Amino acid sequence: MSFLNANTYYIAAFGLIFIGLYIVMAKKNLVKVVIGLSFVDSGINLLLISIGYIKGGTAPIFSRPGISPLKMVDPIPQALVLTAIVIGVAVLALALSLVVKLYQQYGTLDIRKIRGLKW
Amino acid sequence: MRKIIALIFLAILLWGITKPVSRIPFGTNKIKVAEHYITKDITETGAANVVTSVVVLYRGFDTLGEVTILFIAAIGLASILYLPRKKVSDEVLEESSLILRTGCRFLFPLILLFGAYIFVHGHLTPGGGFQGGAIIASGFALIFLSCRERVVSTVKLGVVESLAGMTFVAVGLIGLATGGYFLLSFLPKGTLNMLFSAGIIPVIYVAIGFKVGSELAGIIGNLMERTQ
Amino acid sequence: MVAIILVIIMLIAAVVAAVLKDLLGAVIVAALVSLITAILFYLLQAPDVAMAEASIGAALETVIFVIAIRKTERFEDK
Amino acid sequence: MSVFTVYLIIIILGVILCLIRMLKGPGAPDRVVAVDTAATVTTALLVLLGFLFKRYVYLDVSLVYALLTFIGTVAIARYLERGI
Repeated sequence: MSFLNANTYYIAAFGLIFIGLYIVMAKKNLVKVVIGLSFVDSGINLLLISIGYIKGGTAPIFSRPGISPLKMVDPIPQALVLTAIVIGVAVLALALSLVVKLYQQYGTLDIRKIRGLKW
Repeated sequence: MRKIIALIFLAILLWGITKPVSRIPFGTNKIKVAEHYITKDITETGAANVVTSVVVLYRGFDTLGEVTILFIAAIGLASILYLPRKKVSDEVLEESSLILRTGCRFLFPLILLFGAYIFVHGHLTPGGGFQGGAIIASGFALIFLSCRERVVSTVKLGVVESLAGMTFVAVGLIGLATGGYFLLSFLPKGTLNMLFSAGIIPVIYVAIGFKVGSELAGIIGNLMERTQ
Repeated sequence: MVAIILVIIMLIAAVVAAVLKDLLGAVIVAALVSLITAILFYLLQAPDVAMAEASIGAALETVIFVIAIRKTERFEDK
Repeated sequence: MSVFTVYLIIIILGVILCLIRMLKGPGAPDRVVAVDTAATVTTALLVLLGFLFKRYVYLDVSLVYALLTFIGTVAIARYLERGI
């Protein structure tokens, strides 16, 4: 129980990454593969933010006087993840447009029936 | 067979990854760079939100690159989905109901106003250009879903996007001309926690908000209309 | 304690999204995963990131996936 | 056991009930309703946590949730009635 308490966010991040990778490798439907990619994306963002967390800290915003700068969490992973999320949705839309074009070409979403994607 | 191979691969990956991650304890202070940003932020930039000053000033080149990636993704999607301009939809679509139509017309300006509030106040409260742009694009997605006849012209979106990108680069170049390096904060810093403060941060974040909003709205419009 | 329960709910939802044959249902469950991820960001004292994840995951991702399913097909055949 | 603990327990119970409906739900409309209800309940959770952290600037995040979560529901409903 103490292990679970200490590592909750790491377990969440790695759980999402591994479930996403399993979907990418084992599923045969292309839209589902893209859903798995979005899970991997969320998991990596969660891992970065949880590495930057400091126990007892608060958000790095000087919104009212009296907030000590020594009790703040790390702002750099937040700044990186902030842009990565918006980039992620644009790349996801690009992948889905490729999926739509593949469906118009081959008439199926099953990667076993598309020549060149089978493994 | 694929599932077994995938599980074996994931087990090897898990075995390899637990060792380095167990060296990183959760919840302790680790990085020295952040201390400089947090303690010197008010005197150097004048923004109340440290994340904003890291995104716009300390790592402004990084943000310029990310905006460029977003632009390239939008261009790639538009060129993949390119169709010659002709009427292709032979399928009859269901009209949206009166309640949805009226509600969307009422909510669309409010969502735009809220997105503008988020990116104008980016240096004071949580939020900023990326979040505000995403909220504005959500408002356009609502219009695309409910009122199909009110099409947003892609030419206007392109003009807004280009002007916003040029504003970003131009503000950076003015800093280069006056002070000696790109993205120098040449405007006065003002007092903390006021709307007109923090130098060039609000200008650049408003530009990023317009750029992200028009790009994501263009992506959704292309996905919905360029394919049959 | 709240975080542990939310993490368990999130992982269950991710497994359900992997198992479902109905792609529309998988997209809906992925929206729930994104929602709980935003709450975890909020618990980790990162309100900026939580706002980005909320505004992206609540509306835009679901809309993009639904448009893609509309252009292709809904059920994952055996 | 303060009053906030009771609030947190009630909200978590609401999310768990939504999860059960989402697991059982035979069709897509049941799952849509479950996720929409979960979004509404977790908006209350965000407001409560912002009050517990004593940072009132956090309330903007819950405002985003309250304003935007219905768009995904509208998208799926329009798909189900063959609108888009």
